Amino acid sequence: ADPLVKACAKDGEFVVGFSQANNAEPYRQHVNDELEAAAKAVPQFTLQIADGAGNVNTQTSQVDNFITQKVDLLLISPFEAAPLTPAVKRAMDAGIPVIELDRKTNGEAGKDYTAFIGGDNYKIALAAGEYTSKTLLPDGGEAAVLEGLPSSTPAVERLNGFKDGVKANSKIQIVAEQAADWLPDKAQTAFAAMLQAHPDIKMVYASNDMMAAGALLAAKGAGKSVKIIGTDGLPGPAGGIEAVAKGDWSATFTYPTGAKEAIDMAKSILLDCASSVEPTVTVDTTAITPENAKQMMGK
Amino acid sequence: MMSEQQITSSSPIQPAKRIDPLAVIVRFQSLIGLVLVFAGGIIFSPRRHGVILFIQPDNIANIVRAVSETGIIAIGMTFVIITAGIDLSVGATLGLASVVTATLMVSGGFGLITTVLAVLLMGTCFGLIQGAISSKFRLEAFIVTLAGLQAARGLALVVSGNQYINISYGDGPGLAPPIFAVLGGRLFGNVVPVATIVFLIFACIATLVLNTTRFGRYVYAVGGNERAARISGVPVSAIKIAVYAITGFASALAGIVHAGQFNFGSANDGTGYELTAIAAVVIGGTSLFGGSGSMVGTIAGTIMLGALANILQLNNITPAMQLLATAAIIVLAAVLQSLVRRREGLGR
Amino acid sequence: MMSEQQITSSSPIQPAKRIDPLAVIVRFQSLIGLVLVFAGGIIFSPRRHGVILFIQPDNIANIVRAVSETGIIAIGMTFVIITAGIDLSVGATLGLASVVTATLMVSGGFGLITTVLAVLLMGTCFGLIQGAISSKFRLEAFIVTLAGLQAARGLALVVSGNQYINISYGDGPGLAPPIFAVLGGRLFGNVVPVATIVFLIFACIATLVLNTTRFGRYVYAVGGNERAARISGVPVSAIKIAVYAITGFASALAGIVHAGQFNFGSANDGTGYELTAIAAVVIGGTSLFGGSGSMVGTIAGTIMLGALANILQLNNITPAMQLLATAAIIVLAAVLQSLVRRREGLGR
Amino acid sequence: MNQVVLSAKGVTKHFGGVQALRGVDFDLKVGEIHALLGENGAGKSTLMNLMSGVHTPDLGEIFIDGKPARFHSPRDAQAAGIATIFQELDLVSSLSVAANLFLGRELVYPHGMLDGKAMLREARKRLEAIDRSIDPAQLVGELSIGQRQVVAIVKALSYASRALIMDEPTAALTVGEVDRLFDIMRGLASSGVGIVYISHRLEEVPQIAHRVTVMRDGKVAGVTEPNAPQAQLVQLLVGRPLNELYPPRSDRVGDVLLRMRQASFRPHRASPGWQAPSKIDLDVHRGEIVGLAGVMGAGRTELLSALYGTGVPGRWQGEVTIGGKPARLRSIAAARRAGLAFVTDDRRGAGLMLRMSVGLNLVMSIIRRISPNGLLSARRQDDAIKSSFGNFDIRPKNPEIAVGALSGGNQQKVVLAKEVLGNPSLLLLDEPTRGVDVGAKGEIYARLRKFASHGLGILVASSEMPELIGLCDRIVVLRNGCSVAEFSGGVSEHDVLAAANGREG
Ligand SMILES: Nc1ncnc2c1ncn2[C@@H]1O[C@H](COP(=O)(O)OP(=O)(O)OP(=O)(O)O)[C@@H](O)[C@H]1O
Ligand SMILES: Nc1ncnc2c1ncn2[C@@H]1O[C@H](COP(=O)(O)OP(=O)(O)OP(=O)(O)O)[C@@H](O)[C@H]1O
Ligand SMILES: [Mg+2]
Ligand SMILES: [Mg+2]
Repeated sequence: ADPLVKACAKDGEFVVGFSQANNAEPYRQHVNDELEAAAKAVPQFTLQIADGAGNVNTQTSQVDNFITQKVDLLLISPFEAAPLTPAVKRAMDAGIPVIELDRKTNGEAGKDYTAFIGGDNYKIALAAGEYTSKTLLPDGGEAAVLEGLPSSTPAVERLNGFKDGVKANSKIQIVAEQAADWLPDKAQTAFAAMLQAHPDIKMVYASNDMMAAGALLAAKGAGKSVKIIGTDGLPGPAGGIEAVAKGDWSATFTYPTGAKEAIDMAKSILLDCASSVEPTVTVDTTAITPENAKQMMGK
Repeated sequence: MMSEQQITSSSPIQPAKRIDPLAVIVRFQSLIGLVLVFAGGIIFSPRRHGVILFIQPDNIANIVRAVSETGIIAIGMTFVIITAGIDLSVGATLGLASVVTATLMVSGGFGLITTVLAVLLMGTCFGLIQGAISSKFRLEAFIVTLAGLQAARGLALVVSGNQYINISYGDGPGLAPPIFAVLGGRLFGNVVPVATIVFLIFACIATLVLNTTRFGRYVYAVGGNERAARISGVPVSAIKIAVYAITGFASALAGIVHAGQFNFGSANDGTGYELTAIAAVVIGGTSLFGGSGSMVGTIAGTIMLGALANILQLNNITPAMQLLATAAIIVLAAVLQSLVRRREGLGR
Repeated sequence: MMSEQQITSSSPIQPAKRIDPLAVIVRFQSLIGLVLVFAGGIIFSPRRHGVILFIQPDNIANIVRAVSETGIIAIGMTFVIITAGIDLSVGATLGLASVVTATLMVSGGFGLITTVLAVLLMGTCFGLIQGAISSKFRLEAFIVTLAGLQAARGLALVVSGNQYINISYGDGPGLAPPIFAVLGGRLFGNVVPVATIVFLIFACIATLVLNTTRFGRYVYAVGGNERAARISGVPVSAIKIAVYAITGFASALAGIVHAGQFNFGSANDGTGYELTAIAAVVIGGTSLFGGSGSMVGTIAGTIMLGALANILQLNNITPAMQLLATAAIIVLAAVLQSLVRRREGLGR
Repeated sequence: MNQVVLSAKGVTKHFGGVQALRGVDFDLKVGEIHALLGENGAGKSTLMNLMSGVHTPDLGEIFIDGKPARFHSPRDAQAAGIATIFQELDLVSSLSVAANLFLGRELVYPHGMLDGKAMLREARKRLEAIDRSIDPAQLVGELSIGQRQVVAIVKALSYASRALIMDEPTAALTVGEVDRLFDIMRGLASSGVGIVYISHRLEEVPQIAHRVTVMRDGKVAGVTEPNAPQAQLVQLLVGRPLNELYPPRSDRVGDVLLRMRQASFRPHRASPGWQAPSKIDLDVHRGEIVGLAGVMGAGRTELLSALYGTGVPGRWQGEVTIGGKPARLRSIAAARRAGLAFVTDDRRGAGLMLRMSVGLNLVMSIIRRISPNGLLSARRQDDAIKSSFGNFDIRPKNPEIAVGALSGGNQQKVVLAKEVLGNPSLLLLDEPTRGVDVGAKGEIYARLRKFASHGLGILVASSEMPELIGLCDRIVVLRNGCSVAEFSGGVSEHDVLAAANGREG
């Protein structure tokens, strides 16, 4: 079979474009960092990152610009799936292979886009819910949820996943549910109000690490100790892994970036002249708990 | 004494008409920023096999496609700003319109024409209500439309049931008429985006309305001096309400284009479009204090902002540098325009 | 004729001073919205064992803490808006200040006082530059500060190297002075948030400056009638530049408070704060057309918006309904204030 | 008395294409009241703007006490002891009277805070010299135009140490205030302050001035004695002899157009300072010009604005008929439908769109007419603009320039021309010739008379007594909002004044 990219060569020079959904979110910054690190290890690659600024229109025009520039391979983390589908199709039509991270556009992997690498929002939230019902609150009690930006895909999927996960334990009651738009300051304000209205809240599920950090501040402000679960498992001193290690939170569930896998796939397409690649690569979540947090910190 | 008198009477006060190159520039001052950005674009454009990427038809098409939604909104906004008003609800109304479009076609089984008409009507009414509240109770438009922003997002969440709605095409229940997808397509040799055509047609109509109709003249009058307009018999309240109905209409139109381009409706779409649209209007030379401005300027401002973003990205500038460069160029363009304006003594 | 003359001389044209209950309301009209929201809060508050949660000291503390950053910014913004200006760069400046604060303390090894002073100076200069550009080239403040917004975010990205910077406390390299964490704490029996205290102190100083100093008077004059101010010898340009320096200072102060509360600095923090701050100012009765307004109104507007969000959250209202309710209440409060204003014939 | 305090040598100034001053020499001596006369647009205000630091000359120089002075702002001029009353009454309407009086020179406590009490006290004291009806705590925005003029005067008086420039200070004042103002000016002059006095009321000149300079077309046309015959002054001013200022009265008067009998206006709510019209008896016939006389605050403005629907909201009681039918004057739209048009006395606040062009301002009240079927007709618009320029001699003859750049008198002509264009049947005029020069006044009077002879009724409020007496067929005197007397045209000034002040004639 023909290689996916005709100009492939071991010693070629390749421009890899990455269309990021929104640089303003710490998780996405983490994705960028990992991609840059992985790309740096491949001297043939030049990685270009464009910020979609959380706007499907902006992101679409950036994909168009990458097509104009004739990048050799496109990585994309779509802000929303359906809206970026036509742009991805245009790239494919222009002969540019597209590897999608985090979120799939519509269509068939291997045909409408080259491959998908990523986690599953619903599943990691489900895991958090199950962890809550089995390990955190086996005896039940009041729980609260801090949702991301309402009606955005990850917010919806993580909310549903967590709710389904805690269904396993009928003694757990979700007494409050507020949207904090992924932001720590909004989370702090919202969770402070929740604690006022429901002083018996035993745990809070935050749909990302930033909101979990805000929830912790609110709990401290109210002088309460509440079990907190974050999501994303960001590294570094302000991230979830360290917060769990310090004992501030009960757990966080990593949302793998798939960066390393993506660059490896790009290598096999551009350098090794692969004629096909694995169309769907799912990367699993890791539960960061007090047991493994310290050892995960180094990674 | 006598001689002075004679000199005087032979030189009427009317200024001599000089042919002045500056006058030409002034006439087109709202285009200066655009011309500069395009000149810069050509100079700094990356080249591939000697071809200047920036001015490739494809790339120009990308630029005008990217700005078509905010452009449509900016055109509506121009009317509002000329009356010395402001409308912050436009982005949220776009989101609401995209959600309603998707819902009507997918869940409601509405046809193309009924959907489009219903959504445009809804947007117009939404704007109209804001205008009426602001005019009736004499509230600052800023506050009323800020509340309108929240109301539109709230309504969109209610309509969509807190979900985003995908639009699939086909014949049957739950599917939208395939012709709607044309909004995401390109015509004339697959070059000219349909969204851009909608934008340009709307721009032409709006330019005509503003420049050649009674209504357009009233809009300027209300912004020029509301009290004077009222004394001269201008129906001030009606005009003020009408301009918000126009932004509502424009936002709904942009929302339909959005839904068609992206096959999608979401309550969060259009976030921040209000600032982009207002920026385009102001960069185009329309004063936030009302009474002056032009539609051509707005169109130029819109495209200028799009071209600027494009050239920066083509050159793979880092996000930080893109922000800094955008800031610098916007100020530069504004300064140049203002210098030209001032030389002619037309300064505010 | 004769009798009429006597009547005339005994009734001077000067209006009789009546004691009017309405006059009292008018005097405090900027507080009406706040009082209404609090009344509503008490009525709709959830109760627990008969205790009204809304007015618990803890809850009030939560409200005022939540608004302290936007409140500080709104106070600065009040000066700008009274001069008929606007500053869109405040949220971005907050982000920049939080990043610089974190960087100086963590990477730069700066002490508390030097850091605070350096960041405040930076914010002030940033505002000052924007004011100077806008004043010197006679550009609309909207455009200059929109560019400023982008520039501040760009700078913050450069300073932070695209990362968010965590602040850890302790003694040694890479650690910030522990006392800085006090900004996230509470005093007086662990009730009153330190951030709120900063807000209130700043509010008091600003109120005094605006109401009792020559500078404050000039701010009103510049916004009320720039020409009149200029020919009366008011240093108009200096005042215009100064008010942007004040918003820059206020945003930097808010950024320091932000960094202290959240123990990190990020370039994206403060996104959208400009709209919240402007809304607080306008709800507080300051006109965007300049010349009138009050600091007390701004403070009331700020707390009102916070209390409104709080009561909705206490009742666990869905996001959609929160948006709709916020919109309705903001309009309602504005309408009531305007009715009171109009009854006294002060309407514009 | 021969020492020169303030002078200009060879000053030239142009704005865009307009040459406002062409090499003007001017001097003001210590203790002198120097009248500066000239047609609208002659350059009087521009010359004063140079001497008070608002503008800088293109060429030439300003001298104080013979030493060259470089003013970069009005502040510099004020620091040199030169105070100015600007033609356009630039006050901050959102601030109180006291705050305006002390703007730029606030009284402060030793610790630097504003001393509001002292400013109020001091302001009241200074205001009382001219007009005790003004409360220093009131917002300037709530004052009438006449009262604003008083505030502007008082403000300048209080810091004129060397020279005082007065650009048409009496345009909105009635006789009483003018007399008090003249007394104050004489006092200042005798204490050594030089005063430049600009006015279009030629009859004031011999009363107050020591010397007269006449400007024309940006140059000095001549310097004369104040008691030169008026005809000679006029000749200098307009460059040609002027015959009779006032056109002959008409003898043919049509049916009654506006009829008011015991008509009172009831505002919906009390508005302090707003003199509600009450018990008005008044007729205006077709073809007739009726004047409204009264002292400041007598309620002339209120009567006109209540008829037109621009005053405070309220309704009329008693009999008000227009064209024989009971008038429904609920709104401006209703008034316009009944054939009314209104020329406001607040030309900058409510009359003009200052940043828009002269042409656009002119057609403002006939937008409907120049846009048959909704589309603007350039031809109709141009015709209308042309006819306005023909009727009112607006200068420069260029409809493209911003109306805010016109001289004060020319702005006034635009306001007037604009409302006349609408072909009303009853024209309500409030101070229609404020700031208009003699030559142009004569033409405006002639136009008004001509319009009247075509069947238009005109009701004109004016503070200029000679104007009322010379122009009007009848004069109705208002006092405290009531109509108290009526005279036919040509009555003596003394009789009208007596009625206005409530003294037996
Ligand atoms: N700021 C300005 N911009 C442009 N033109 C101006 C400006 N100020 C004055 N002019 C022009 O300069 C000329 C002189 O105006 P000026 O105001 O000095 O006249 P004036 O003698 O005071 O007239 P009036 O009696 O009507 O007040 C006029 O043609 C006027 O249009
Ligand atoms: N409290 C107020 N509220 C609203 N408008 C006011 C108020 N006070 C004064 N005015 C305005 O001031 C004008 C009335 O002016 P006023 O009668 O006091 O003085 P004038 O014009 O010098 O004399 P005259 O009344 O004889 O014309 C009106 O246009 C009126 O609208
Ligand atoms: Mg003048
Ligand atoms: Mg009057």
